[in-house]
Amino acid sequence: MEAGTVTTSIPSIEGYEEIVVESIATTARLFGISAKKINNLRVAVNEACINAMEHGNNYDPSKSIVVSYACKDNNMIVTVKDSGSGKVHPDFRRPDVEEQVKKFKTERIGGWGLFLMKSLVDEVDISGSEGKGTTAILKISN
Amino acid sequence: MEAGTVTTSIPSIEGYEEIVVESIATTARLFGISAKKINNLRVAVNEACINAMEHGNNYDPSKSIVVSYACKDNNMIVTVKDSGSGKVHPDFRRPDVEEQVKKFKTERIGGWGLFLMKSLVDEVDISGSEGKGTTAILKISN
Amino acid sequence: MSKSKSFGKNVVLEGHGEIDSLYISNNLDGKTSEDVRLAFGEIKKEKVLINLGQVRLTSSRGLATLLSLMLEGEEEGVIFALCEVSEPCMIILNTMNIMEYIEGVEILDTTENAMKWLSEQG
Amino acid sequence: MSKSKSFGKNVVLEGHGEIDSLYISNNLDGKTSEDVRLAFGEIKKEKVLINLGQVRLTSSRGLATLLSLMLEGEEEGVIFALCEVSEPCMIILNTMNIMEYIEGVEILDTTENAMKWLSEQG
Ligand SMILES: Nc1ncnc2c1ncn2[C@@H]1O[C@H](COP(=O)(O)OP(=O)(O)O)[C@@H](O)[C@H]1O
Ligand SMILES: Nc1ncnc2c1ncn2[C@@H]1O[C@H](COP(=O)(O)OP(=O)(O)O)[C@@H](O)[C@H]1O
Repeated sequence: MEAGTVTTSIPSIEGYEEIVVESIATTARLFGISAKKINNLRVAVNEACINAMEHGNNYDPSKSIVVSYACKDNNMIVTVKDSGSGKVHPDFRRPDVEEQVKKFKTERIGGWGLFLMKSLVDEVDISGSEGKGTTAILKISN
Repeated sequence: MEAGTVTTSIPSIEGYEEIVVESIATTARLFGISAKKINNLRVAVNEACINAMEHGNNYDPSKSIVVSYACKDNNMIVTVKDSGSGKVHPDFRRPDVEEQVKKFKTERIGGWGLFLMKSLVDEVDISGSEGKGTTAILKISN
Repeated sequence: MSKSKSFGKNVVLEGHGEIDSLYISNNLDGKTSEDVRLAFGEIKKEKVLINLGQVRLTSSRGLATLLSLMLEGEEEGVIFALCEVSEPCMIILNTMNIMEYIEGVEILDTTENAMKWLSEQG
Repeated sequence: MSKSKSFGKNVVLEGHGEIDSLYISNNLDGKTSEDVRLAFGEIKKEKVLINLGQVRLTSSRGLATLLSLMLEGEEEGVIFALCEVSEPCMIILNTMNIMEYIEGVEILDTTENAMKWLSEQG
């Protein structure tokens, strides 16, 4: 299939991220991306959308997140944009899950999203522009 | 799931319509639309997208078609917009397939899209606005 | 022995004994229907099975092209059996009442039954 | 005799003999994980099967909540068997090395094997 960009915007309402995830999975399938890569991408995109809806748009249903995706030469690029403050200092290090498990009674287990994204796609970049929201860019190559 | 509108834009390139079809099918499933209604909607949306890409945008890959979809109170509305001339005189009558079959050597079999749309969804409306393209609106209720 | 040839990504033609089998998959869109046309050009047998089980999506254009090709084949005495007709194909065939207007084309559920039906013909 | 109770659209709790079975389906998102929390509140048995076969998509948040609930259960002596762990769940469990850090939770392939494993415990 010829290269081109698809853009989907969804309201910041829990559940809508699945529409984006499945749409990107369909696109990846049409471009012959392997099932394993697609499964990993689904999880990574889901995390990126949830972060955009939660940390970016505070689940304000009137604010959209805009997701663009394109496949070319066996590479797929996904960008997820929110309209939050754009203040973001992403830390992609592995969370200490062992420690989290020990302290589960007093501290919330979690904060896995960025590490998952980094682990499940070939390249990830998250950057904000003050007042213009945050953009997460995920890349995979087949 | 809370009501909200999803919008997907695709380039006018054959094949991309499937991304829209699957995305709308996912949305319908999340809102509990029955499998039978979803299967019919998939075919109808596919026809609407192909018409928009072909008759509206002349398969110009730089022109997008914009598809919005929303579910509310067990109703789903899909709108498909192109950026063609907007000159359209839709005829939803049943094509005479018997006649087409008899004359298959001299005339092209086809022109089924509008009749299929009308038959497969609960309401359909196609209208153009000169210079602003054509909009097809498809509605189903569960 | 059976031979198999691909046309594009979605069309495969296989010959077994007195029957040619055409497998169509994914999206029966304009491009795929042109690949189906190429495949029809290489049909050698008078009994043809067309398996639509893997057609996830089809345009009316794609299905109309398939119909035209079958009508051309019929004129040359070919008998067709459609099998495992997937939901989107069936929706269009039914809505347009296609099967009422064509002869010499049968719809069977499984590949096995289609093979059996073809082998019992003429 | 077995009783069954639903929590939201995606969570069902069933009791059979000495085992409670929790079935989670669709999207294990924030909402579903809160329904899982409600279901955990009604667990009566000390052996619990959690079937993740129908989880098509999960957030790390959803899975982290499930993990917390299992850790709380463990403290009270409950034994858990996860089964039919779907691909998205497995991807997160593996990437985060979850199974290395928790005891008293086993992953089994089928519901049958999970039942068998649970019935052999304690
Ligand atoms: N789109 C975003 N906008 C603003 N901050 C973000 C965004 N995405 C991630 N972050 C920041 O990065 C942190 C880590 O994210 P993540 O690893 O996904 O864990 P969690 O979402 O569970 O906190 C978040 O808590 C937030 O501070
Ligand atoms: N989006 C559109 N823009 C302009 N004309 C359209 C559009 N959709 C449909 N039409 C007109 O309606 C006619 C019938 O459409 P349809 O029933 O789908 O059959 P076909 O596309 O095979 O011609 C088209 O040939 C075209 O003239």
